[in-house]
Amino acid sequence: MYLAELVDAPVLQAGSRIGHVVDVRLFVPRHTEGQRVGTPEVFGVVVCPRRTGSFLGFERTDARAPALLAAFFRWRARGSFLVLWDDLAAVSKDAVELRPEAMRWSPALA
Amino acid sequence: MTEDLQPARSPSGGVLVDARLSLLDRQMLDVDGVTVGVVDDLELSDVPAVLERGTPPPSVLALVHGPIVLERIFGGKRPHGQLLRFGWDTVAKLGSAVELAAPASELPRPWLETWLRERVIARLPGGRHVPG
Amino acid sequence: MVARLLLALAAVLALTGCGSTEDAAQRSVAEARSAVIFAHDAGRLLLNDRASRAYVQVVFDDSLDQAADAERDLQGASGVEPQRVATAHRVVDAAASVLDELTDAGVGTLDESGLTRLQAALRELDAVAEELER
Amino acid sequence: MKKIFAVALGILTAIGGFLDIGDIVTNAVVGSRFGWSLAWVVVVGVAGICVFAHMAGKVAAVSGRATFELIRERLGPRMALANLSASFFINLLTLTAEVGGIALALQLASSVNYLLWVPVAAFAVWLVVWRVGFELMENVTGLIGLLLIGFAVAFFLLGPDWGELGRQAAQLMPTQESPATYWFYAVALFGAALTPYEVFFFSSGAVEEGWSVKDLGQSRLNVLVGFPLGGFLSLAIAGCAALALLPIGVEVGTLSQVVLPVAEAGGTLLLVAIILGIVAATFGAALETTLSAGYTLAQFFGWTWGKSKAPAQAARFHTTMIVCLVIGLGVLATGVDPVMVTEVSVVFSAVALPLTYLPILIVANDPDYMGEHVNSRALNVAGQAYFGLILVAAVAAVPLMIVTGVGQ
Repeated sequence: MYLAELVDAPVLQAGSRIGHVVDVRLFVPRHTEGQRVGTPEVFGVVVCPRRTGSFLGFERTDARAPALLAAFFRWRARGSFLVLWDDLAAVSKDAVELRPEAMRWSPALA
Repeated sequence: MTEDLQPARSPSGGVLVDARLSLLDRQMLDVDGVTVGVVDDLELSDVPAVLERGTPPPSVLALVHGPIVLERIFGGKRPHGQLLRFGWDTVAKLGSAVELAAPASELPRPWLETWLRERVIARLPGGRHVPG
Repeated sequence: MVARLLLALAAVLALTGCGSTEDAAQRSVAEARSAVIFAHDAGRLLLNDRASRAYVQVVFDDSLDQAADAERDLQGASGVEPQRVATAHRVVDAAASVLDELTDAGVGTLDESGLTRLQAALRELDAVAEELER
Repeated sequence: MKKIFAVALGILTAIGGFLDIGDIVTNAVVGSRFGWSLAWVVVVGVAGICVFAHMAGKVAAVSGRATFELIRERLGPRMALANLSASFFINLLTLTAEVGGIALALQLASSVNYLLWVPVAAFAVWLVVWRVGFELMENVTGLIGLLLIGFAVAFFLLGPDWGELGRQAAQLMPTQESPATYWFYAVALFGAALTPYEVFFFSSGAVEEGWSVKDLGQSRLNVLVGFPLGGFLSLAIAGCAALALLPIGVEVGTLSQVVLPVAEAGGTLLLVAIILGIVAATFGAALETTLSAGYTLAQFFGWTWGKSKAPAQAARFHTTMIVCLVIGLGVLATGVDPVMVTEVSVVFSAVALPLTYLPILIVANDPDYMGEHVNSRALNVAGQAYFGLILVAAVAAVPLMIVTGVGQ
């Protein structure tokens, strides 16, 4: 499977489309023997109700400058949320489906 | 805004990285800082189409570089032929670019670079001369 | 959305009247006049040893091209009284032939008489320009 | 020694980048038609390129990332490819104008037709990019380019009537020209001052020279020495045309007209110095635009790039530059007027600016890239103000060009 299949994929829940995958959050564990960076695994997907296209991540970082632009891009990506891997019901080439009871978390990166 | 949602608990002993924000489309540098490619895509381990609870998440097997970027933009079949795989074990550091642990000579090199080097550039006088 | 914006902007700008009041005959005379003055001033510098011969030769070549452009603009002048075109034609051709002769001879042979002929052509162009103004 | 070379980078970027054929011609055309009533645009443009180049240089020094790498990282491949196609086409247009500029300047010196000089110029540019070291290339074209100070000498020798020029500068809109033409040349001047290739070259040059955080002071000095110097000379060029050409009704359309005031003011010696200065400035700019063609493609597709490497180590980078020079050569061989190509290239520069400027402004504020060297509040205020201005210029550029028939 390739990451490109997930990015920008439509997100379905209970049969209706609720947004698009704007990013895929990876968890990078401590590295093991023979590698310098741990093998990342999918931690969850960040979903946004609109397809915001170009990706600046203002809504997930505490970056507040440059003020006007940051505010604009945060507004554009309003309503984004994080869904953990375990809450995904199905992943196919053309859509990602969430479990009906999927929990929605804040997209902010710690 | 995200004020009403709780922040998810991030597992200990590691760090959270957003693939598209911090990994995809980043430059790949060899151990000497020479650009060897761009992260055009990530190869993930496969998972079943239908996910039961507790199915282990896919992990990143390799960074992928090649004329895939045009395919990502205009859609269409993936040209497997020219895809270059950089196994995750060669990754040395995730910074503003992805630093790899091997020199360019030991890493995959797109055929066009090799073809142009051998057929055209190296043949021109001074082709191997370092300017200045 | 952007396309609509561009069209609106273009329309507004068009309304602000960007067409100049001069007609093709006047523009052609003005262009010929500019070519003659340019060549004359450069020729004066050459005779006063204040410009290199290579440079002044290029100036005469450029001026000749500009005068030729002025002639071409006249041929294509539609919607202008034939009388005005004829008057303009006479002086623009005269100026172009002077420039042509001096350029072919090479600026090395340029002397005061050459400059005087350019000044004469200039006076004629100015006279016709005034006439077309009325 | 490194300090001197580093300042040379600033000077070259100013003379070669700021003062290229686009500036020399556009400022002379504007001076011969509007006098100094568009001087405010040059001042705004100079301040703009100072903000833009300083941010790009700082980002390159701190994060080691050149401009087009960031454009792809921040805008994603789709928007970045759109920007790449626009920037690459405009860079090719500018490259063609610069090589044409070299040939026109050599024609002034030799009266040999410029079309014979075009292949010589293109080959010389390739040879320098192929063999000559980065710093030597900068020093030679940068320092010879300083001869363009001759325009300032000519301007003062012509005895400017400061009252008249001051009145023109304050008058903003001259009556005899239509508003559309006036604003067309305002955008053209703004585009000439903020040509994207300057920033591609400046940031990639910073990476090539291995700048780091300790070079930040140097980067600021380069920008504050280099670009205002270029801006001052632009005003001198416009001033010369206003004093010597405007009164006699000669509207600039050729390079020979641009330098007439210099001959009138200082005679043959100053004329020769200026012609040599123009050759150096257009040669420097031709080098920058050729390298920028290579930098932009290489940084988007992730090729190995770098002028300080052996060409064989960056085969696609060098092949791109060779192909671009051949294309430029081919376009000029059709006999198209290089001055017209120049005027069109500066207007299109204004169109491509927003998508080149935005990623730099954003990354300059991103702690991941910049650590604690993120933009100060003041720089952000200026940065966002200019982004607004650049957007307006980009939107207005093409309609103005159509309505005024490229400023006729």
